[in-house]
Amino acid sequence: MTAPGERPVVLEARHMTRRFGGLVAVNDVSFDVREGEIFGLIGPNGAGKTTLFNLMTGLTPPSSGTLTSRGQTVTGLPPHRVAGLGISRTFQNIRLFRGLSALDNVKVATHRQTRAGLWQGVFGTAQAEERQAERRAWELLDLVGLSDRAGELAANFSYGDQRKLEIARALATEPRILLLDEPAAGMNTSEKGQLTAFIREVRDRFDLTVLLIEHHVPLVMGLCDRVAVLNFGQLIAIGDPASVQRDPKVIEAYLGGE
Amino acid sequence: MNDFFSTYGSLIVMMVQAGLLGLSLYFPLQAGQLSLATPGFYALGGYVAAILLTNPAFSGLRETLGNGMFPLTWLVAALLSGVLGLVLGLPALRLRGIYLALATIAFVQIMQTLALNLKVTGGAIGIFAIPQAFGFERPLQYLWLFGPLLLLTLLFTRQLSRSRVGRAFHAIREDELAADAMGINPTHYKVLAFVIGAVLAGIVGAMSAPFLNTWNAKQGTFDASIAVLAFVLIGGSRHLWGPVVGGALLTAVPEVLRFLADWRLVINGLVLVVASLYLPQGIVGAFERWRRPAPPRRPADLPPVTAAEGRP
Amino acid sequence: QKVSSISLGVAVAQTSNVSLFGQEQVAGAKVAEKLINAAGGVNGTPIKLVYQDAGGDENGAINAFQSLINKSRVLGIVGPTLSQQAFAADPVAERAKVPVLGISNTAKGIPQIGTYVARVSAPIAVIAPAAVKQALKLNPKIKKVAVMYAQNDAFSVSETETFQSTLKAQGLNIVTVQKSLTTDTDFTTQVTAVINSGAELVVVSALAADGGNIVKQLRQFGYKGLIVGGNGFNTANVFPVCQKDCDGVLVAQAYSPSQKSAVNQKFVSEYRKLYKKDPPQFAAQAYAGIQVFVDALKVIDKKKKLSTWDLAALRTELNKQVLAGKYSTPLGELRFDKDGEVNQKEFFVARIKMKDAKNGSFVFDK
Amino acid sequence: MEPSQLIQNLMNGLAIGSVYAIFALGYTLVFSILGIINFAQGAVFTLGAYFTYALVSGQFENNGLLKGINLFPAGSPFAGNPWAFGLATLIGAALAGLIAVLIERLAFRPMRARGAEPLLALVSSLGVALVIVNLIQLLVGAESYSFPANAYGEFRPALTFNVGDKVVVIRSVQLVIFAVSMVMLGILGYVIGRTKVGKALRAVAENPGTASLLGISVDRYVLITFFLSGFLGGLAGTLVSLAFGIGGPYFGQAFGLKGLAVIVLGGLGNIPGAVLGGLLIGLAEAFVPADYSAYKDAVAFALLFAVLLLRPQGLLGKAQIQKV
Amino acid sequence: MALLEIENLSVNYGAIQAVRGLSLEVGEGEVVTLIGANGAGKTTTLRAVSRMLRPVSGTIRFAGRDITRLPPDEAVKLGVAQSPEGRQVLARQSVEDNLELGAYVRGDRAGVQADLRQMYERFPRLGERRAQLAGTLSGGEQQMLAIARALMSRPRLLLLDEPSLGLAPLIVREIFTIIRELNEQGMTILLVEQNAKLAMNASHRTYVLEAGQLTFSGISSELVDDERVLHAYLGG
Ligand SMILES: Nc1ncnc2c1ncn2[C@@H]1O[C@H](COP(=O)(O)OP(=O)(O)OP(=O)(O)O)[C@@H](O)[C@H]1O
Ligand SMILES: Nc1ncnc2c1ncn2[C@@H]1O[C@H](COP(=O)(O)OP(=O)(O)OP(=O)(O)O)[C@@H](O)[C@H]1O
Ligand SMILES: CC(C)C[C@H](N)C(=O)O
Ligand SMILES: [Mg+2]
Ligand SMILES: [Mg+2]
Repeated sequence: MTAPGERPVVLEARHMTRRFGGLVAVNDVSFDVREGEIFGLIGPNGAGKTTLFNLMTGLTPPSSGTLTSRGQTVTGLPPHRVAGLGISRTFQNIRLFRGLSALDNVKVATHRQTRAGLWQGVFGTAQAEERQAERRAWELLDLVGLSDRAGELAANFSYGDQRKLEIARALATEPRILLLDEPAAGMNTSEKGQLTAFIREVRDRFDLTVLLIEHHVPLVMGLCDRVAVLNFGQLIAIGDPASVQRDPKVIEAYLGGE
Repeated sequence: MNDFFSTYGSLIVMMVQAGLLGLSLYFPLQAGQLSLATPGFYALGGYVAAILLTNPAFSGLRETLGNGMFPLTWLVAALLSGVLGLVLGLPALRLRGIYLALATIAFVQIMQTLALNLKVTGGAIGIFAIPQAFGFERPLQYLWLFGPLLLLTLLFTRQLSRSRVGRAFHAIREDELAADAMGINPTHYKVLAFVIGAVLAGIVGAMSAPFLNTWNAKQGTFDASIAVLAFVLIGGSRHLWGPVVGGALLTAVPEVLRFLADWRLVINGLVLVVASLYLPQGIVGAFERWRRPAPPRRPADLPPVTAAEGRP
Repeated sequence: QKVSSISLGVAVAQTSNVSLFGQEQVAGAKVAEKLINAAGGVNGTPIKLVYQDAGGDENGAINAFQSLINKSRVLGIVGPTLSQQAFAADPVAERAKVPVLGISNTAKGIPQIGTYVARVSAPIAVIAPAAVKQALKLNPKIKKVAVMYAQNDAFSVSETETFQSTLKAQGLNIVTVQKSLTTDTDFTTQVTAVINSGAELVVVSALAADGGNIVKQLRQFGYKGLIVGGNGFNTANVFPVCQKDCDGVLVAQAYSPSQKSAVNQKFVSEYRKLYKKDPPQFAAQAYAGIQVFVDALKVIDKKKKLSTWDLAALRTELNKQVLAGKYSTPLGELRFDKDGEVNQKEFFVARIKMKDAKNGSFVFDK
Repeated sequence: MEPSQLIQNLMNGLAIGSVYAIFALGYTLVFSILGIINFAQGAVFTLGAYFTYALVSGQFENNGLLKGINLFPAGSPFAGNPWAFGLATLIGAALAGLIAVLIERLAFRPMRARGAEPLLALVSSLGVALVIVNLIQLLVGAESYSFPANAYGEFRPALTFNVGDKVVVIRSVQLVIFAVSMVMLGILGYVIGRTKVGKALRAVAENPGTASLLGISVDRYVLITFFLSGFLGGLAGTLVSLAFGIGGPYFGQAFGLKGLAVIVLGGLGNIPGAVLGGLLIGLAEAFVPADYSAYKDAVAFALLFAVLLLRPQGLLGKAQIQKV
Repeated sequence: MALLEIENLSVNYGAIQAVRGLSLEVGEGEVVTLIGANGAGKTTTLRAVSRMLRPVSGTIRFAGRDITRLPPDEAVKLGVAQSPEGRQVLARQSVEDNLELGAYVRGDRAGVQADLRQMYERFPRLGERRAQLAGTLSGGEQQMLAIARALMSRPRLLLLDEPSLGLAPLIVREIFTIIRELNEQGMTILLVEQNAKLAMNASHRTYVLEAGQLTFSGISSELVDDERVLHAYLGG
């Protein structure tokens, strides 16, 4: 395996900025993410982390700045095209398809991997890919441990289980880059530990690059290869976990001293 | 029995027709779009048929085609409705909820005003003396048109909702933004659902014009928009049988209540109220509650995936 | 199947906003049933009227017809209220070979729907010109005329065409044509335009409620000239709408309560007894429709007892006899041409005269 | 356009527009609280007019089951002068408000309790409208009724003045309608925009569950809302019938649809929006050139359609914020 | 007598039994923690107490009064306030309106204004954003708002559903300081937390819930070292 530092850059953020009225939620942020990395994004509440994810996935257009992935410009594309580039995400405020079963939630997300149009669907001539999607959905439910409740509506899951289902759904789009917005929120300490292992495993299994927003510091520090810190929309530190953790600016803005 | 069919022949056809109109509204609804445009396309289809079947300009065509004229009217109606649906749907489907509903009602109203003012549509008098399809003698015979159309549409709907496209519709209904983020192009599928509904309504209109003998601007009004919506909601908006059952029943109720004379429509109103109170998921929805869907079956040959050592 | 009773169908609007007219038609039919049966029905056998609500739309009319034809097995049907409904429902009767008499359908082309379709309501083309002529008689100086009509109502549209060609034929100048909807209540735009056009005569084709409002608003906006109202004004229902502003509106009529015939006088007195007012045209036409059927049945019955007929054959025979006969009705003497178009002798022009705010009457000048 | 014509159209448009506005307010109030369109609003509007009529005239002479019953054999105390008539109008509106409350109790609340989807309220209210309209017909017939000419004393039916050499006419009722509507709108705007009641109403509107979690009695506010909306609807009914007479049981229907267009144009659930929407549609209709009056309805809806394409949330509606 | 007494409570969602025969007590002036895995029924229990859910059986008594069938707004008037799961801020209302609505049941305008100022001091972020629509706040900002809003009613019993969720470490600390302070001032608190260690340190007693049922309970300071808790919830 090549050393992380030599692997190709898969995401290039350049001067990304987003204003809401007078507020600059993301302010001139630039960074690179390398293939296979687990890249942490931390910072105080309202620092602009989620907004940055939104800029990266096409949900919010940037006021200025660009994001490129393997030479493709991502900014300016609608979300479904971004998904088509292999960038997928989960949401901080869970957004499952609440009225669909867990299985269907995952199956829907195979949309870009399948081709069947209206008539193929109606005449049932796309059975092979349909079976493929079905298998994949089951596998992913297995992976997050929800396959015994595959038929249940997403709305009926508890908060923590919904987060797991969201991860499975995001994986179903077969992303190369996965953005997780506070995946551990609502999980208890031992579940957080399992989540750490889980994220590593899916990264390896599916050859992913992972970006991760999280407030649970031990998890971030234990899991991430590199960490970036946002404060008031600005990137105040970036580097390996140990050095970031020692950075006085970060301690002052986020971790708090003691 | 014969008696029954001659008394209720046209009612039965109207029930099937109502079910079809309900299904037309059901398509966009599957994709979460509350469109009330169905009567507009229905009216359009009807005018297309009425004009093709009566206007002197087409008499040559009618002579050469004979009965082939009727399928032609369906085709032309479907085509025109589809194109108009596309033209209308592209801008309108940016709207949400009631806003979309009202924009589509605006469309229906504008269509109606046009029908009242144009020469080809016969103004307020409309078009009359429309020849009977295939020389049908009794209203019930129209089941030969509407029946197969209903079956085909049901089959189409069922297949569709189990397919990739159908799933995309449902995802958009549940959460458009999340669907978008999962790689589904919402505009594409919303317009698709809308156009399918439009085409169906257009065909139903084209089949209905001969059935009604006359076509005028009262076909396809705001009231009809609401009626069709009621078909779907009372029948059940989450299941393909819903619109069919709802359309058939709501069409039949005022006729069945004829014996009540003056109280007929009062009771009809009460029926609507009571049905909405006691069948919050619609008639079919109520049955569904009893018959829980079987849990999805895991593909038999799929080995359990070794759970990640740290499963979340 | 044998004929079991002498039942005739009445399929008019008892609900929807068209019921405004339907109500009067039902009232007229009730009087007919009562008087005819009191006089021995069809040679001793009482008749039975079966009412089915035709609502205000096509589907309602079709269903009412179906029910009357197949379930109630009526010999013939009077109705439906609107010409638009007739275009949809009459073919149903035509195909079932059941005679239909239109009692208020005045649009062009109704009797031509089929051999089983006829009407006692004279088409607008023959009534409308009378009112215009009457207006010119009252004020020979009229040159500029404004025309207003409800564009979403079939009969108002065809009526206005007749009016307009009559006006042109009289050498008058149509200075503006204003359209509205039967559901409208506010006509200020149209009325303002009419007043600005300097018209000396306004000819209105609309239904009762909207027509009444047009008149009221014309007057309130200061219009002083003559007003001619069409067939939709043929009902006391306009009085409460325009109240004293109705005064003087000229309405051509196919009926006058003051018509001298004995049958009319009996009808009028019975109607007054039941409803405390003079019968309006729609009631009289409904009466006439029933009477025509009954008179024709009497003739048939004399030839061969009705109870011995086969239903289908009797319906056909009835249709033939209706067209063949000559009838003395409250509308005066009626006859039909081969299509089933009515041939009526007398027409009237009435002027609305208001007694007080709500009550008024049609006064017949001729 | 000549100045006289311009002024005339303006007056006409404002008068009818203010009626649209006040009618639409009833809709928008209910919509903003429960997220439902109450189709029975048109019927309540009609009822308001009939109630006032019953008070002022004491009887329904024409037809129907109530024929022959006279509330005030000795003459109505509510007729003869503007104050008495005004009182009758208020009582009529209040009765309409009570009917609206009843509708909420019988047709909406049980449905909410069962967790039905809000759209279904459309069907339920459609049923209610059907019941009311046909009951009216059974009770008092399909005829039109108009207030007796002396109901509110003697007034000049219209004011006229000259602009250049042309006359401009305003009907007195138009002035009354405009004034009353504006006063009602002012009061309502104040209550909703500036008081604690208004704040609580907005909370209920946004999320009844959360509102109740804060101690707000949702049921009570829903009742208040329905009363207000019925009151406004009934008031509009009387005002309109004052100008045009009561056009039978179906009288409110045409307004029902216009009212919908108005609130959507202005922005759903937005009170100033309903006012603006009403006035705009009224004006748009008034300014349709006479020769094209056939397209009047289409103009209102085309306007609606065009505005929605440019502003999908209506003129004053706030864009739906969606923080992800 | 305990301030809150839950006896034999069962709550269902349709056919799903989320809470089964649960009994617990919270004494006046106590801080009590409820922990359990995802889907154990913690949220369900809180929602039953705040009357957002109707139990199928069992009783809930508050200050000696049976509130099992009371509508939620009445419960608030008695002094029960909740910071709910999923925050549920009124998205289209400003931050300040949200807070003022939190004090809806209170009549003392002056007191409300004073509390408002206090909230802005505690959560400066909210003070900066008082005019911003709550729906546009970041997740953590919304969480602060939800907690502050619950405090605005000055409840006798405060129900907190995962208050630390989505909050940055500094703010989490602040929240627990507030919990301690409020408790010192006499407020009773029922706390659901995934961050079990923090919660247990801040509370007197702890109940552990599993699959809708109570498995065990005890004094928090003793349970922190309990094998069962350590293993399942503290990642030990
Ligand atoms: N649509 C919007 N309008 C106005 N302000 C907004 C909008 N969206 C976000 N903001 C503001 O931008 C800032 C950044 O928000 P963002 O959600 O990105 O924060 P975050 O870093 O994810 O915080 P948290 O950790 O609390 O989730 C916040 O202060 C928020 O209030
Ligand atoms: N609205 C609902 N409909 C159906 N079932 C539900 C609903 N809400 C919760 N449940 C089920 O009830 C059970 C208890 O859920 P609850 O939300 O109380 O758990 P919790 O302990 O709060 O979990 P978490 O820590 O994940 O928030 C779970 O099995 C969940 O799936
Ligand atoms: C009732 C009448 C106004 C009907 C009209 N004469 C018609 O033919 O439609
Ligand atoms: Mg965030
Ligand atoms: Mg929970």
